[in-house]
Amino acid sequence: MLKPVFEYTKGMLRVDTNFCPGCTHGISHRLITETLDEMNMLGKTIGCGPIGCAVMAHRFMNVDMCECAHGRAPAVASGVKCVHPDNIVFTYQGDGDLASIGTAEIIHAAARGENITTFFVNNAIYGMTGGQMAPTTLVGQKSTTTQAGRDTHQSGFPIRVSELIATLDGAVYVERVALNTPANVNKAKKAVRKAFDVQQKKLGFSFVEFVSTCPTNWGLSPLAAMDFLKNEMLPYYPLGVFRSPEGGEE
Amino acid sequence: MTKKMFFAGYGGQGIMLTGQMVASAAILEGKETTFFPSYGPEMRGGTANCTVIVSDKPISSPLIFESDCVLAMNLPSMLKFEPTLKPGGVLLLNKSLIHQAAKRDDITKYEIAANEMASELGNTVVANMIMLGAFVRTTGIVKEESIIQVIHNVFDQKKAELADLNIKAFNLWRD
Amino acid sequence: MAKFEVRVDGNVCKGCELCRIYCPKKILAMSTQINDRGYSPAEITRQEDCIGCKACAIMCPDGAISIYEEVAQ
Amino acid sequence: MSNTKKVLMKGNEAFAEAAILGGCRYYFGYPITPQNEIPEYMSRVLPKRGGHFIQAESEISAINMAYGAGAAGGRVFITSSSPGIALMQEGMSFLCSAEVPCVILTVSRCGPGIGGIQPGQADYFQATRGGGNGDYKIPVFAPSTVQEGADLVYESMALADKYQNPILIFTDGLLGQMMEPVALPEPVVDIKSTDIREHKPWALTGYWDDDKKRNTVISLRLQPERLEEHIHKLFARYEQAEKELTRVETVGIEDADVVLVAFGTMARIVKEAIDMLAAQGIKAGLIRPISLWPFPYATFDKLTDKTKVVISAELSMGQMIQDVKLGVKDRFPVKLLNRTGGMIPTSLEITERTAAILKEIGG
Repeated sequence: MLKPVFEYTKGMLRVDTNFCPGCTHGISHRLITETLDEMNMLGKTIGCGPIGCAVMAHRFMNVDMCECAHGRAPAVASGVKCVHPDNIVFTYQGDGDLASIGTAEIIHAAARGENITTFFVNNAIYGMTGGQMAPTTLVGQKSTTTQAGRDTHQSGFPIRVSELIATLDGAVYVERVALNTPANVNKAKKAVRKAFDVQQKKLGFSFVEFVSTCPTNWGLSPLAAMDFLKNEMLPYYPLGVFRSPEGGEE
Repeated sequence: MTKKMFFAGYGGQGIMLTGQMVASAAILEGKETTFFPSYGPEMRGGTANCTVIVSDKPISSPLIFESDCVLAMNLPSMLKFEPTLKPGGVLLLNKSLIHQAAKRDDITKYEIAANEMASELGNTVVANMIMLGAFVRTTGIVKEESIIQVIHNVFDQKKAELADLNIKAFNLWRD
Repeated sequence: MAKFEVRVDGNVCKGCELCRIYCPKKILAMSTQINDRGYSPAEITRQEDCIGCKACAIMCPDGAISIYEEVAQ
Repeated sequence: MSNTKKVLMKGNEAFAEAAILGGCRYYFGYPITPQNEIPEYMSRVLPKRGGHFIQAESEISAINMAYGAGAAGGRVFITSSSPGIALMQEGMSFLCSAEVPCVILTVSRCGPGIGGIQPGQADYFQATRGGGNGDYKIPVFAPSTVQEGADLVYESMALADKYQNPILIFTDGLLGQMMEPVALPEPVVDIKSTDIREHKPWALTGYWDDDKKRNTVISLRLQPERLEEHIHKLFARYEQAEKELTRVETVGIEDADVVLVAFGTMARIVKEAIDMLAAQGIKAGLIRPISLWPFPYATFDKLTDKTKVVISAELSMGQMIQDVKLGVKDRFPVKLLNRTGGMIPTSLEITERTAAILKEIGG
């Protein structure tokens, strides 16, 4: 007899995703919905999607979900949560969406201590629009709008969003995780669970940053993209817990 | 019958409340009324004014270019609104703060030392109520008992002692 | 010793090779065939060497992999 | 008629209270003059009535909170003033596209730019043409008294649900700041969050068990065929709105020498001017559009050949006049009588300028 060791979660709908081969959006999508399924909360969750590659998240994630205008998901989720305080409400946002056009919304949702969870996909580039510089693009990193590499004189510096959010007292749980190894993915899943637990306990705003890849717009193979993540991104975006309900950093 | 009036003074002299009380009294008497205040930055330490209309038929424009009555708590208010009075209109001046005579001689003028009278009651804040008493007794636009009722509504249970003070002030001036 | 069975849905796979890279036993390889979407999907070369660590499934972005263990009835 | 059942209320507070009585339980606001009494009132009152108030970080956030609460099935009311409405227009287009109801009220001031805070009507295009992108419409009601404003806000809470579309109430600083006697309507029956899906089967509530269908609220439609089909669906609804929501008040237009067209605040002053013109022997009529979109074009067909000129009276450089001309269909000359920048003409000024226009065209 065969006993399942791993089956794809029913939190994900079996439809073709629009993600490129090796794109880690597929992993972060799975972690969220698999966790919700394990918590038996799929039917009690409302997701707020971004603009960007994950705009169609509502087609893949098996929860009630809406699209949000660029960067506005934290405001939308705040509105949703007012109406359904006992549901899990989350936003799923990329770096352009969250850390550029939606900076005000994410900062203030966190500052208000909205009892929602934000998943932040940081792949240091605009994906859907074709590889332009994101607020998290590394210094020297090439993009279609920093073709010689990001020059701080012209384009300033990348933003460390988790650290920024962690300065706000309304944010009770902030962790940065990476999706580059099985061990890190397992840690990421624990972070997802913790964030939802914080929300269910009504403790306040929870935030998980996934350091992710964009093989296509980085111009790298999925494997080389994993190396770039480890060697270039993690030194600038260190992993760890920046704020937790237990207090202090880990 | 439609009566149009300006109430004006410094911010803090209770001018808006005075105007609202007249409008509220009009409602108690089953009349139509509108109250329109000046608003925005001019309210911060500047001159505040409001227009009040009381009528026995629906009121179209709440704005006034000529008035039946002006209640002026300070000099800038008198200078600004005296010219709007129709011939035969009523001008009520707070003599305590206006040391200049009104120019018009085709109107009825009342000079009231509202601040001094209020001081005698122990609280200059109620100068506006002394002026309101004068307004009601000289124009008859609303009834005295309506204003008394409105005062009780504004200063209810918790502020009942304030109601007494305001009524005392309201009753003070007699021609 | 436990026996595992790894299954790859060849039509869901986008051929990104992450499973192949992260498998500690290197039991996955890319097919020479092309699937309906135009990708060369992963396939199992040495099923018997699987240790059931799930690394391939954990890293698969597309939910193409499932793993089963043979247990006595 | 006795007014004793009425209470004296400031326009802004009456609009806020009417929204609550109409079922609003979610309000998201940002300070801007001259509508500040509304967020202040809501912050004070709404939580006591089982509702939620959030002071948003911007008007952009406010309308997106409205989108979230509306998509989740709540009854939502938001307010702002001209430059704030400009920021909300991205969201208005989005709400129309995603078919999410919401009542939006503007207490209009004067532009362009930061402009001034006195009453104005130069946002007529902003309201009726919209600054958001794409094919969408928003029904716009322009009350001219505090009572009418309260009634329209109250009714619009239900209309927004019925049309699954935002409704805009167009007021101005005068109406927002003034006080008038108001008779408030009866409160509607509150719908509990847990019962929302029975009333709004499309809403995001969580599907709870497998019996219920998963819901999504979306705006992106990349396939042109699907998007075109969706827009046609929206416009079928807008066609229905044109039939059901066109509202107008007329005064003496059948035998008028001159017909003035004015809405909101301006209409009140024009009404006084009409009485003054009558005293001079000039018969003036009024068309007061209550709905700015749909605009009451058909009302202009009732004008008789006795009319010599139609005057669009506006607190702007002339925006509604375009719709007036569409309604007049070249039957009469159309003139503009306006002030702008926060200046409001007196009824005397309107009387004199109307008489002058009549003289000029040889009436």
